[in-house]
Amino acid sequence: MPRNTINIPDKIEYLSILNEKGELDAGLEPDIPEELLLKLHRALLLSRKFDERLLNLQRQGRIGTFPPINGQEAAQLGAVALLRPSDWMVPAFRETAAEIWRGRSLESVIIYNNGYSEGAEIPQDLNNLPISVPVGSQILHAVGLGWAAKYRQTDDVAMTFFGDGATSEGDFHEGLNFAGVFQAPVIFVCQNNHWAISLPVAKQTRSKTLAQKALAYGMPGIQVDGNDILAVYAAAKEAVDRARADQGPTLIECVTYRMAVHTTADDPKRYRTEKEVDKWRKRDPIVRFQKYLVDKGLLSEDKIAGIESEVLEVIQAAVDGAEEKMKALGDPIDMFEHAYAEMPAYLKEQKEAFVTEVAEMTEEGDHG
Amino acid sequence: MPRNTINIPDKIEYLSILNEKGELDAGLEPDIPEELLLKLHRALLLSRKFDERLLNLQRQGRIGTFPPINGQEAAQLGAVALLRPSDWMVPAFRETAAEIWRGRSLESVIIYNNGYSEGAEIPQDLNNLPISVPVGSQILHAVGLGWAAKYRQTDDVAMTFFGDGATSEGDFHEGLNFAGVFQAPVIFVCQNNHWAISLPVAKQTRSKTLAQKALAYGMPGIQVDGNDILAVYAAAKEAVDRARADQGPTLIECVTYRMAVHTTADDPKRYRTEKEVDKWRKRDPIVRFQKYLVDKGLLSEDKIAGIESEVLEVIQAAVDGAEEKMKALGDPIDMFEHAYAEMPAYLKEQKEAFVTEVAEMTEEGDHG
Amino acid sequence: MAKMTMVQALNLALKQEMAKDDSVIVLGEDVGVDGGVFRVTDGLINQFGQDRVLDTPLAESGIVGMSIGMAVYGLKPVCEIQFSGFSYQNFHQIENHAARLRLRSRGRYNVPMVLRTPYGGGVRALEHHSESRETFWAHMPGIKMVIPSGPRNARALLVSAIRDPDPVIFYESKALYRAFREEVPEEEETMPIGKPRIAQEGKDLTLISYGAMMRPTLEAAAGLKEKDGVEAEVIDLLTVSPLDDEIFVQSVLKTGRAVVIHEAPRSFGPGAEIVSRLMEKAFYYLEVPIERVTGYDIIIPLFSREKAYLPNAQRIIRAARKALSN
Amino acid sequence: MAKMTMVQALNLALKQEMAKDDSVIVLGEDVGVDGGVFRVTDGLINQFGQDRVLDTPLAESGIVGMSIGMAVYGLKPVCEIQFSGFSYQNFHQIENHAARLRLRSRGRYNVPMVLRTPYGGGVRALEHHSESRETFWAHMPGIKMVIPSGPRNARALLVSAIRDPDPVIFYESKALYRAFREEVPEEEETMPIGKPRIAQEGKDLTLISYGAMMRPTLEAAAGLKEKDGVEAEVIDLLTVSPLDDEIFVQSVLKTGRAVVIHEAPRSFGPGAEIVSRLMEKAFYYLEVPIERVTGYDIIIPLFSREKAYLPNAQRIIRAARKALSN
Ligand SMILES: Cc1ncc(C[n+]2csc(CCOP(=O)(O)OP(=O)(O)O)c2C)c(N)n1
Ligand SMILES: Cc1ncc(C[n+]2csc(CCOP(=O)(O)OP(=O)(O)O)c2C)c(N)n1
Ligand SMILES: [Mg+2]
Ligand SMILES: [Mg+2]
Repeated sequence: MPRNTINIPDKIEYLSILNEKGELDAGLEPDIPEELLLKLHRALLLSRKFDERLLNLQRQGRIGTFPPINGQEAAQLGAVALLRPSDWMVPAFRETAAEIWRGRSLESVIIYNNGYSEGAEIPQDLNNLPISVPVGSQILHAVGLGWAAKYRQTDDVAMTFFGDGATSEGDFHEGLNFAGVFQAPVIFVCQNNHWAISLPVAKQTRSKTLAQKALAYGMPGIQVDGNDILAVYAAAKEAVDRARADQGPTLIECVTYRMAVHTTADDPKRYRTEKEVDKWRKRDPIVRFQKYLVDKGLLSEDKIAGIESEVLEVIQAAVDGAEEKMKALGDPIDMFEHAYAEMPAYLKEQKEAFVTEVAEMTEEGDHG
Repeated sequence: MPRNTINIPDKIEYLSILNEKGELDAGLEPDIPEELLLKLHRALLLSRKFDERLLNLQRQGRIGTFPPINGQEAAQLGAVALLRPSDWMVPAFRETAAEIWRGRSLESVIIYNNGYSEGAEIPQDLNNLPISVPVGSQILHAVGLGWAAKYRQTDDVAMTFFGDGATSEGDFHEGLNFAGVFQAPVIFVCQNNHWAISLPVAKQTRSKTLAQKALAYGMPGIQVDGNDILAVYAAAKEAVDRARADQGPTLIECVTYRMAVHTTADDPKRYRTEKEVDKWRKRDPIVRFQKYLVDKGLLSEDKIAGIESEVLEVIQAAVDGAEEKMKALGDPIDMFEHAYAEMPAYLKEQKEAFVTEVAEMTEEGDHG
Repeated sequence: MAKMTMVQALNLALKQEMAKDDSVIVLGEDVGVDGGVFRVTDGLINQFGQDRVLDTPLAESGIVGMSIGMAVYGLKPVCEIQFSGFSYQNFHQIENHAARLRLRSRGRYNVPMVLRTPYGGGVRALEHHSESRETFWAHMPGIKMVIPSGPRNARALLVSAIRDPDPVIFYESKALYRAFREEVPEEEETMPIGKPRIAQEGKDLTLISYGAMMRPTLEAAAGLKEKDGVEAEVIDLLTVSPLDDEIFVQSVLKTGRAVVIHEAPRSFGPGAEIVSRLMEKAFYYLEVPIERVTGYDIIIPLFSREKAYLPNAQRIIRAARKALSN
Repeated sequence: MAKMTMVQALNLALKQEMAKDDSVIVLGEDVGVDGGVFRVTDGLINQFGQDRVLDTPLAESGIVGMSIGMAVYGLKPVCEIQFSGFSYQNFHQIENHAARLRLRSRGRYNVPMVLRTPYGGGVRALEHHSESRETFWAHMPGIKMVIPSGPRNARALLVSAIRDPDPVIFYESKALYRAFREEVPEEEETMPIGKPRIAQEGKDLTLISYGAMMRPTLEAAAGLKEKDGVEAEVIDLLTVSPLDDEIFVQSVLKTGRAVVIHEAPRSFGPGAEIVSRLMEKAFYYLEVPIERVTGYDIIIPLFSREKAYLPNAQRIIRAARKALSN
């Protein structure tokens, strides 16, 4: 075959189940128990309302900079819903909805966003990794975790989240390649929210889709409507099932949109139009899913209103709780902890010097 | 389209023109002037013989560790033949044939392999980068060079070489992605010689081909028989033409084989069989090309013998020349040069101290 | 002369050098349309177009590796790494290549690039956004490591860095970006790379610092003057590496006492080298041991506790008094 | 007890720890079938299978990032980076994560991994194969930086490093790999990480070094004894960071004179921190300035000139005589 097209074993598909109006493609409807559907719906609402509240708190100066998730709730929850507690969840920094689903308390989110490391502490019974700020770097940790779960002969999997921007980092490449080679049970969930701060995805890569990058690693890749929680769920289910059955990793590209600022330090007016945002407003993942649930007879306007006020109460309690808890935090001496299992001698000296210094300065009332 | 296969614009092809027996697929024969064909043939022979001589010198302890190229001559020369002097050639460390084609002297290769940086010096009129040892890292330099050539409105291109192993490095990924986004005129030549030291390419990646990795960057990728210099040339020509016409980068995978050791410090018996090597011996790129040229009436056994003895003389002269030149090298004081454009004060002090020390130690005859 | 913040002064430097020399190219994440997350590159893309100001994909090794190629070609890339905490992603490109291409090619090629990156604490930022790790770069032969301390010298040093034939890592203190304004002349101004300056003359004690820490250092000097009648000589390194020790050695030969201040972690930090130079060149003039006032040997804590980590005027005064006590 | 090279001793440590604890996993480039380019992992894949000994793709960040994930899970990855000159490719994984996951998770997770990598000059290797840049790791809070100096302590320290709950960068001197043999007991032996040792007692002068430089240092000590009748106390750091200064400070309190020796470039090198600790803790006992015998502030030259770059016994003796001359 002197000049022939090479037949690549994997193909890249696009999946959408609820269309933009919330209408169902019944042939593709995933089999999700009613209880789970309702749990997902509440989680969507809670995440949305909590995000709005955080923005509000930030504007009031009651928390620091944070990355809102508005618009991306379905992409996160549809995927993470497939995990068991013993599975591993490896987030980037914009996965608040997924983290909450996985048991992270709202209080801890507020505390972390106030610059207290206490807010990043992970309860012993949750296999979540803390937030990872360096873009793409956490992807490799998921590969190690997934590999380890397989080595220990469990059928646990690791699911890691990252953005469209992260696909440009070397660590994305090395991570997916390692996962392919070692057939690690990892689900790579890319939230293509169209922007990496000010860079549109079209300038992030010349690849037509992000999903097709899977072809470079000999793994299946799928692009789904990330604002369609049923599609995300269906794709994630296939991927998780494969991973549990030791059939290797999958790359899922959830096409979604970052409705709000990149972080509260960002001004999106500098790089995108309101018109574009409006277009995506019509594709709201919550509205669509609600319509589906109402059509299914599982929800009504009243019930939705009831859930809304319930989650608002939960959020208010978390804000109050966090603000109460933070009163007890802030002793800077804490910063010397957790560097190593045992504190090295020279660091002990530094800590002691710090304590003396603070004490003496308070005594002297000397402020320079 | 709720669940549909995505149509990826680029396709991946395989190209072979001279088969293993050296028989031509006439319909694909590239249009190469006779003079160039003969020049390529001599370059193939020279590279092979020089490589053999280097191995010999190394075994005699007359040079240090080096990476032989035996078997990969066509993959290098077929591609580099497309370049003009003003184009940029960015090698890894196993591109001796390509470097010689681009004007690097045999002497400099010997001198470099004896641990003298003088051997890496590049004449002012050659746009070659020196050897790059950190795998994959040079790929990005080619992107910068290609971009710069385009920015300066030339139609020069950059061609970079790397191995199958290099495709796993993050820099490969970042480099190809940048080239795609900026449509830099770069030709990425991957010499898939089946091994990265002891790792076979099948364990390097689960991707069926390396060429298909181009799909992740929205650029054309092609796999060619790397032991078929006509196929390499044809593929490189298409790529170089596209790049000059500002139509962006290309990934070329040359399927070839490292016939010898990884470097002279390596023992391939630990990881591969003689049988595998034998299989590839039958696909020798020089034998095939010679048959083609003989069939074409451009060469005869006699002529080949004549060229062989001519290149052997050239090589002998280079060995003699290098050994003569090296007598004048080795003054360690040279190591203080070329750190910065101007030597910093503290380094001057160190250099002076070094000079004094050497002088005094020689004087004292003190050796500890 | 206009009064400018450091952000404005750096922007001026870029604007003028780009106008003057079309080989100057700015690239990095969000440096174009967005004008940089701190707005240092604001407006450049409008003035010079997207061939001169490249919004790159999100890949630091890519940015630096591509810059190296451009620089070898003869351009003068000024790349931005969004925070110094993410410059480790491109560490190998600097160590393996930027630092070595001149040496490797025996002078045939050089790498006239600048890597600008915000460093240091004090602006209540997220994890990885407040580090100070100039030692990493300072310990790389072939690299220059520059840290300005105010708008005017930032502008002048950036111009010099762009024109410098060798690779320069240019740390910009986030805490200084908008902290204060200085007169910055519209006319071109440069400053020699590799030369510290005497920020304030004095005879009793030498305070050696650079970058953001110059502010608490000068504040401490003022406090010492006011309360203790002590005249501190204050040295601003400006270039951390190659470290020129002449000025601070001369100063300590005169004062016999010194305090070194930086926000980087103490152990194996820049202060250690300064102390060692003084050990070598001023030992017999030292009245007392040199004090180090530095960050602690921990990762700088999240923002609610970062103030406790960062050296401040009180800590410097305490150390100075100790150095003056014998 | 068998006489072993350092390669054999390290291999023994790996073999025994792997046999004892199935959470120990070896991974890296060519560590399996090939047994490692220096044969340190020789035979492990045959004994433990390819689930325990992973030949990875060629990607250092991949190796280290995956190791971090394994370590968080509770395994004890021992990864090999083929040469320390290629460990900058994974620098960010160490700085951004290995060093911080304990802190970030407030102790919920830790990263009990070991990164083994050959460092240093003296074996006539290619560019990037002879560096000595322990400062980079020593300046990272959260990381431990260990460098053995001979077969026996290499074996014991590697066992301790594997069992250590925190990430350890483990530099192995290529020059020592096969340089000499030592008795290495078959029975388990560990050594505390973070504790230097007195390699030789003495009263006149303190020589402080580690790793490959221990050989010329001890040679110099012998020369000083023989020719000058000087009794040098020789300290072998073993752990460069966290740097425990007690032993060498005690020694200098006694001798009043010290020479620090390392092959890393001088400026901002490990010697600077040692000098600074002595400045802080032994200043009043110092008779003369501390001398540094180090690599120069350049990239180590290609192999034909590397000997001139590396400190040797003569240079150490010269510095010692200077330190003894006052
Ligand atoms: C390695 C690294 N480089 C740069 C940054 C600064 N930064 C934070 S988020 C971001 C954009 C991320 O884009 P994407 O991956 O699409 O995620 P999104 O923010 O859209 O969720 C950048 C550049 C970082 N955190 N880490
Ligand atoms: C970043 C880096 N890691 C590891 C090495 C050590 N090393 C040198 S060559 C090589 C294998 C390279 O394989 P490949 O890219 O296929 O090139 P080939 O040697 O087959 O020409 C390795 C691991 C290196 N030089 N650089
Ligand atoms: Mg995004
Ligand atoms: Mg190869």
